[in-house]
Amino acid sequence: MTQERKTFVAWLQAAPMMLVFALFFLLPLLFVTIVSAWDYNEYEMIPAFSLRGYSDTFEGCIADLPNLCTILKTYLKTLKLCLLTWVLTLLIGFTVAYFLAFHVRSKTWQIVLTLLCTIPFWTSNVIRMIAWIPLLGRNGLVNRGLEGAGLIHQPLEWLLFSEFSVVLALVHLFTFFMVVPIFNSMIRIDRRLIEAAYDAGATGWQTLVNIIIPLAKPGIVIGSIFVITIVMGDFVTIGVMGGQQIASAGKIIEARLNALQFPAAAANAVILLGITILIISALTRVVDIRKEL
Amino acid sequence: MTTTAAALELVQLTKMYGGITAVDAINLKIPAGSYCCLLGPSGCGKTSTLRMVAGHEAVSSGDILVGPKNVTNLPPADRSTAMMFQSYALFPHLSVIDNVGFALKMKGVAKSARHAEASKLLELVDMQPYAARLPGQLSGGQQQRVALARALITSPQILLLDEPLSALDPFLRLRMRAELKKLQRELGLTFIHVTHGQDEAMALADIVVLMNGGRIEQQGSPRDIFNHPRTEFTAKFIGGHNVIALNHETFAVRVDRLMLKRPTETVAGPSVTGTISEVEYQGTYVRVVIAVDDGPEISAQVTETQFDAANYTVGERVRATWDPTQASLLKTASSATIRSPERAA
Amino acid sequence: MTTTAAALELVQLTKMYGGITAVDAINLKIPAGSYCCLLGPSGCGKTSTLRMVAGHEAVSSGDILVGPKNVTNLPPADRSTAMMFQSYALFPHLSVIDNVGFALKMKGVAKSARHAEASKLLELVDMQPYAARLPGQLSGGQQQRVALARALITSPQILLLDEPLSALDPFLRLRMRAELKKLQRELGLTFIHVTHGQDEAMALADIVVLMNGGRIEQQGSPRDIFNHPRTEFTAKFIGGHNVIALNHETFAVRVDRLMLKRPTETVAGPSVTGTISEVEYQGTYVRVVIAVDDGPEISAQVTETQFDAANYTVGERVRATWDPTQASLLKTASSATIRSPERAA
Amino acid sequence: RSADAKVLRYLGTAVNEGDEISKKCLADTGIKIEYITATTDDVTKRVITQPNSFDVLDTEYFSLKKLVPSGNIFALDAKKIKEFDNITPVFTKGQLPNGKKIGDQGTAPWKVLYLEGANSKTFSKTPTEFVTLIPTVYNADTLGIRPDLIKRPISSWTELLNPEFKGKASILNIPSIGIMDAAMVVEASGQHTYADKGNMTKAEIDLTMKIMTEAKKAGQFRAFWKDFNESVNLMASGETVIQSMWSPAVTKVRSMGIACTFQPLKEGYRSWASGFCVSKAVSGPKLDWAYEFVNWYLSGWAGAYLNRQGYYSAVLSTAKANMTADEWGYWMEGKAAVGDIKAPDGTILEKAGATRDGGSYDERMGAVACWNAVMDENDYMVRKWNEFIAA
Amino acid sequence: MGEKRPRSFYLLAAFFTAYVLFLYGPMFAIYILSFQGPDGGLTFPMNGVSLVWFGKVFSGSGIVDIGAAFKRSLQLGLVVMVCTVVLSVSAGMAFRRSFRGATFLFYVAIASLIMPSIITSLGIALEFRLLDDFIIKSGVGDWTTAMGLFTSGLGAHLTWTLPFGLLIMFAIFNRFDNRLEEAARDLGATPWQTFRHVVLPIILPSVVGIGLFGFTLSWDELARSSQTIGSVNTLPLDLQGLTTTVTKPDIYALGTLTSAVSFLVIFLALVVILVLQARQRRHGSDAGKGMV
Ligand SMILES: Nc1ncnc2c1ncn2[C@@H]1O[C@H](COP(=O)(O)OP(=O)(O)OP(=O)(O)O)[C@@H](O)[C@H]1O
Ligand SMILES: Nc1ncnc2c1ncn2[C@@H]1O[C@H](COP(=O)(O)OP(=O)(O)OP(=O)(O)O)[C@@H](O)[C@H]1O
Ligand SMILES: [Mg+2]
Ligand SMILES: [Mg+2]
Repeated sequence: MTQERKTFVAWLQAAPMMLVFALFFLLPLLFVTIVSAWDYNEYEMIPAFSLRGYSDTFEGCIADLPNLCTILKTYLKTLKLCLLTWVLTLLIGFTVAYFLAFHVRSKTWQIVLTLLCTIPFWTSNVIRMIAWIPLLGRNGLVNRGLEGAGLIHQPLEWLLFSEFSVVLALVHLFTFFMVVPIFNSMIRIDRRLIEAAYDAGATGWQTLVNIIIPLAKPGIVIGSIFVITIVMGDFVTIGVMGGQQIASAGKIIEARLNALQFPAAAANAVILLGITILIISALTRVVDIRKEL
Repeated sequence: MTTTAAALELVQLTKMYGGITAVDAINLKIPAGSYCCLLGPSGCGKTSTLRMVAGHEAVSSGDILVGPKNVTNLPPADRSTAMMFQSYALFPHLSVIDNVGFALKMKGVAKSARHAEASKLLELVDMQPYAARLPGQLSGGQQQRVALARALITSPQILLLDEPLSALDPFLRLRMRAELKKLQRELGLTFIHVTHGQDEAMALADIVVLMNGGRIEQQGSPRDIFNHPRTEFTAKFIGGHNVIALNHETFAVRVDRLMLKRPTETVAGPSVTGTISEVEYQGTYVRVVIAVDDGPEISAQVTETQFDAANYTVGERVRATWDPTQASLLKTASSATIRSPERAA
Repeated sequence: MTTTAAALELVQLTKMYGGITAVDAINLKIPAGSYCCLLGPSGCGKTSTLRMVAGHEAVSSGDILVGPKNVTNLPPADRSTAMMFQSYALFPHLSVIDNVGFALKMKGVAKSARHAEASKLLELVDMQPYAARLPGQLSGGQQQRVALARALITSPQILLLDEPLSALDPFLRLRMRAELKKLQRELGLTFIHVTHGQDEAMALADIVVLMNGGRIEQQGSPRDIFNHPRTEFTAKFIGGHNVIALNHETFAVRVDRLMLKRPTETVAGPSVTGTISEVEYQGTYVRVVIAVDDGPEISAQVTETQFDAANYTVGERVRATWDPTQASLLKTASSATIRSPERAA
Repeated sequence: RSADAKVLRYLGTAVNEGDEISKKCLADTGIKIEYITATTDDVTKRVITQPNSFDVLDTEYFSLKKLVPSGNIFALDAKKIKEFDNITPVFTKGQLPNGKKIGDQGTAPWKVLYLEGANSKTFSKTPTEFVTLIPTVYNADTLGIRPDLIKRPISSWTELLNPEFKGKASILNIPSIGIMDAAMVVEASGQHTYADKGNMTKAEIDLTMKIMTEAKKAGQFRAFWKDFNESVNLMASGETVIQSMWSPAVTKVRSMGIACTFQPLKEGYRSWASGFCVSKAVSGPKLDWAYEFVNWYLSGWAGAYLNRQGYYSAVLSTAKANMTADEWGYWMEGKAAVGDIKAPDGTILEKAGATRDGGSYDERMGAVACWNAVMDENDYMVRKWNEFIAA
Repeated sequence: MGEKRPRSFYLLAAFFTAYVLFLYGPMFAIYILSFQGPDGGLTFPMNGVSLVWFGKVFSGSGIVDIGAAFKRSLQLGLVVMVCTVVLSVSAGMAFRRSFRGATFLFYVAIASLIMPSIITSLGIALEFRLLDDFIIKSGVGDWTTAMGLFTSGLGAHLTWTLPFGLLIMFAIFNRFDNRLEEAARDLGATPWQTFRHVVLPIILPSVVGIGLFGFTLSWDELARSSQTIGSVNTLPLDLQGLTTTVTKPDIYALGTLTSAVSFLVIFLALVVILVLQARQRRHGSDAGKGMV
């Protein structure tokens, strides 16, 4: 096949997805971007150019120095949660994927165990979220258990409605998003490479660092993209598990939106989009996942 | 390189894949510091044996001893062996030099030192100019040379090589062959080298182990095997022999010991008659294949001068004769064919 | 099988990988129905050339003609070629028989018919008992035989084979070699067969194309090349020759034409003197390597009888002499070494 | 859709949607109500973004300030509402049936009840025939407490920020409502008196948020809640002992056997009200069904049903006709129950002899201090709220 | 190695078990609480033990018809699943070659992932409003809306599942052996045949994985649906809508039922697979295939 024809076929193959994105993402994004540059008052949006949505967002960022303004504080907090969640999901997800890919040797069992991990997600998150309170609350199962075991005398307050519970819930929700791509990268690794590494005297740990991690990198990057992007925009989990007391980039947008301040919400969304894209392109600079295809 | 060689002993070593016996209770003792070639047809269990020794394949039953130590259940790294893989198994994400230097990196050798050492080995396999490339950018033979260099860099007591030379061109093969032998002698290591090139085995080995259908067919020094094949299989596999059945006995006669005569000429020793079915020009000699009447084909190796003088043509009838003292009497015909593992099982 | 052969013509065919020229503007005409062997050292561009012909690698510049048709930009399926891959490329999810029958399945041949046809080819490569296995359960050589069968099942005008025999044991190699030649003759197809075994090329080819560093070094019939190497490279690669520089001229002398004398004996023709550095037992003959004083090593092939009579030992001084009419004068020494692609670029 | 099936798509929160109501409506009028259930925030957003996806809307008065300018809802014709004139004067005049004026801080319903014209986007100060929302339910909210855990009388909004309840207090995380609760506290503690708690100046917003932020930083709040269950769970599990709450949530906690009081406070209640309107996309026969439905709703059965849940209904007279005297006495007049008080589904809510928290309708509605609101400085307030959350 | 498991296996298996327990942690609370007595609430303690809440799920009474919402979500989830698989695999194939706009599409997919779901939802709603207005203006009588489960709803869900699908495809095609496709093409397979008979079977398990992933994402989707679903809600939306009022353990019963049915289906599938494998082992000699 000639190069042009190949390219054309590739183009055709990508077209349906492109079309969906064009219709349901790019066009709406365009509207949102336009709206983000509209003016608005307390009650409605005004179709006139204004950067108020943006400037209001950064209100006090210079005036408050050296203190951080709301948006910076919020982003720092979001990034902190994001980083914690990322590290934990990566560690747990990698280990789980490793187990599935290298220790569970039959395809059937790999599928069964994967499904086992999927089933909880088929019960709606709305329901699962409610179930954390009887578990982690002041009089929840965990505290009662610990008290019963004589480990604590006062219930642990930080189990619920804290950064701990937020990160716990995020890890709970998104570790599987790490497992899937890392697992898929790992099963492509030729077993003989691992044998060769052992043979060269590499310890299990060295094999992991020198062979498996580099070869699973695309999966790691993809999983990281999943987790980072979702956590950056999350407001539901952070809201519920943080007792609505923890700020996040997503929550700012949600609050604006619920107050029907669309231009301000849109402006915040555009900012969030920009920042997250920056993080992701930094990540893909480290590993060009498209080169590894 | 300060390691010493170790002897290898296999005791009733068996490998089954599901119901198929790939290696069938073999016993083998290889003295420390010797060069052993595992020779045999495709699928006879050479790779399986080697992989069990290396520790990459679980043993179904039997034992493996490296020196006095039973290593049957040890991990690869604790066996004092190193292996070069048949399919190269190069690390796709590492450059050629990093592939070669990998084992040193694992030992914690500093970068400059391990690059220096790796460069030396790349030089040896003539791959110095490709040091910075990734395996995916190499030709088949080039990949194999890198794999060889990578295996050579560890200094194990036993080096296991799975067809290390098969994808090399003749230049390199000869050169690597000599280098391998030299290395083995210098280091005094035990080498186990899988090949199906009988010439390679002849040139390199102190001990040739000829396998067939998961069992050992014959073992001994190259010269011993070549001059005294005990079975039809050995005679055929080792090459350069014709197996001729005459008077209810079977003999192995070397192709270069076979003399061709016109049917009209008189012959002294034993002889068979047939029709020339093929004439193959082989450079220094000509191979003449003769379809023996009521028998299998045999071939004779005739020097070019002789051939040009006689000028045999395909379809001509000839008589092949030999000196009876030069023929080996073969054992029972039961082992005359290549046993497929299934049948062996 | 009703296809006919087609001629193949390469015009200024070039392949660059990034800045590296792997194939350097080669011109080649192969008549329809001939058996052509691409011969050359590892990395000289054989696989790249073959892959361009098959249509798996984009041509950097130049043209490929199959018969009268310029196929340079056609997809593989429209080129009337079929290829057997160097690294087998067996479909891991299909059984052996389904791998072989794949092409027929694509054509919509019914299952029973294609299994019958595939079985025939498996028989040919001696893999019938393995029909139901998956490729991962085969040994290296077994995989290669399946790949060969798979390539043979299509009935193309030109069959491209990348080292089809390299992983086979000698038994099979000889058998497959004969089968390949027979097949080619029967079908009247054009075969392009990549190898670096000069013996294989000699035995099979109508035309041998010797490549070096992306260029064609010499081409012609096997006998022509063997008897009249034009360059030092050819002489060395084709094997069986010593390249000896004498009086500012370079000659190629066949190893079996070299006669060894004790330094005390008188010699008539040209001669060089040196020390025996190696004696290799080779079955039907003995290879004696001589380190020529102030020159490279040369080797002589001595029959076992002769050798046993003279009983040369390593370290002994000998004189090697030859009949001047049996030596070929070589062209400029510029091509005396293997060109690495880098240097060729 | 077949033409004879009378179907109305009813968008609202689950609070006001009752299975029994739709069944009864179908039986009485032949109109099939298809509930579209969403959270309060989503209901509002859907009105703006998908006006075509519903027919009848059930929403709160205070959101009208945002919905009316969108032009997506339809002003109803008062003349077509049979019981319009019987709607409690709380809505139409801002006074109790006995004539007593009630608090008008915030977005009191009577301020946004009328439009100037059918397609107008401005509210009329005087009655017109163009009605924005036909009232359905309303109530007066206060703090819920756990008397068993507090063990002392609570009588003021200031208790919400009392350090005694550090880590055990909660408010509603809807900025416009949360800040009103905060304002009740500020005013009760004498730190500031607002001209209109429902329409603060920037300075007032700053002050209120500052007090709240200090409390938050001091760890006063266990959590903020956003939906019904969160508030129930917080209370029932003892995570909080004092928090802003909804009446049915208190009932729910109590029904779980846990002591919980909807505590009347001396500073009064924060009130809310919701009602019906119609999407502007509705026309023709569908509009007629919509009127038919609204008229049915006001005709008594539904009112009684709502009253039995602890809410108040719009047309008291028709509701009363559909309730027993004992029920009416318990729910509306603050009398002790003579027999057991049952919920609409028949389960026993209160034993005989119980009285309702906060007393009679007149007592409660008469003590309304302010109404849920959208401020003029809403934008500023939301920004400050975000700041508060980030603090 | 091989038949005897190394110690690391047991360590990792323990870790995996711990992870699964962690995953199921809140689920256990749900399973237990779904057996609450008729007066029980959403939290401990249990107020008696009964099956009434399971009955409630089936009776379909209540403000929202959970059964109908369940069915809608299931339908939507399946359609999303199919679309996700088809479009992702197709685009994944495209990405193995370079084509104009590849980088653009890649970043669009990422952006679609990042964009806060509510904003995307809002944008789509806005778009459909314009479309509706346009249709009404162009004089289609009795037009209500183009929005719906399988128009705007489907689109919104796809903007969520497709980026996942595409990126997982990257992991799947990571170092996929091109020679297999070359070999197939060489044997006369058309590009479609190459895909159908070589590429697809090899990547099939992972593709099934993408399908599951897509379904799960769609099944649990909330924010993107909220403004785009039209007049009928998906299950999560209905459940969320219910949270504004007294929520009863019947939603827990729903969770328990979902899990129970899933376990049953998977268990049956496992039995079927194992039986098939055993049969195959008896018939063909694909020995040694089992625990590789
Ligand atoms: N993808 C690639 N990128 C860069 N260089 C390449 C690539 N593939 C091959 N080459 C280089 O091109 C040259 C020719 O390679 P080719 O595979 O044609 O050799 P060959 O003659 O088939 O060798 P062998 O006998 O070892 O298989 C080699 O030097 C090789 O390193
Ligand atoms: N994973 C496996 N499952 C089943 N059978 C296998 C497996 N691996 C190898 N075999 C079978 O075991 C036998 C021995 O294989 P092995 O790889 O040891 O052969 P070999 O002597 O190295 O051959 P070659 O020279 O072709 O590489 C072969 O018949 C092969 O088909
Ligand atoms: Mg092998
Ligand atoms: Mg090659």
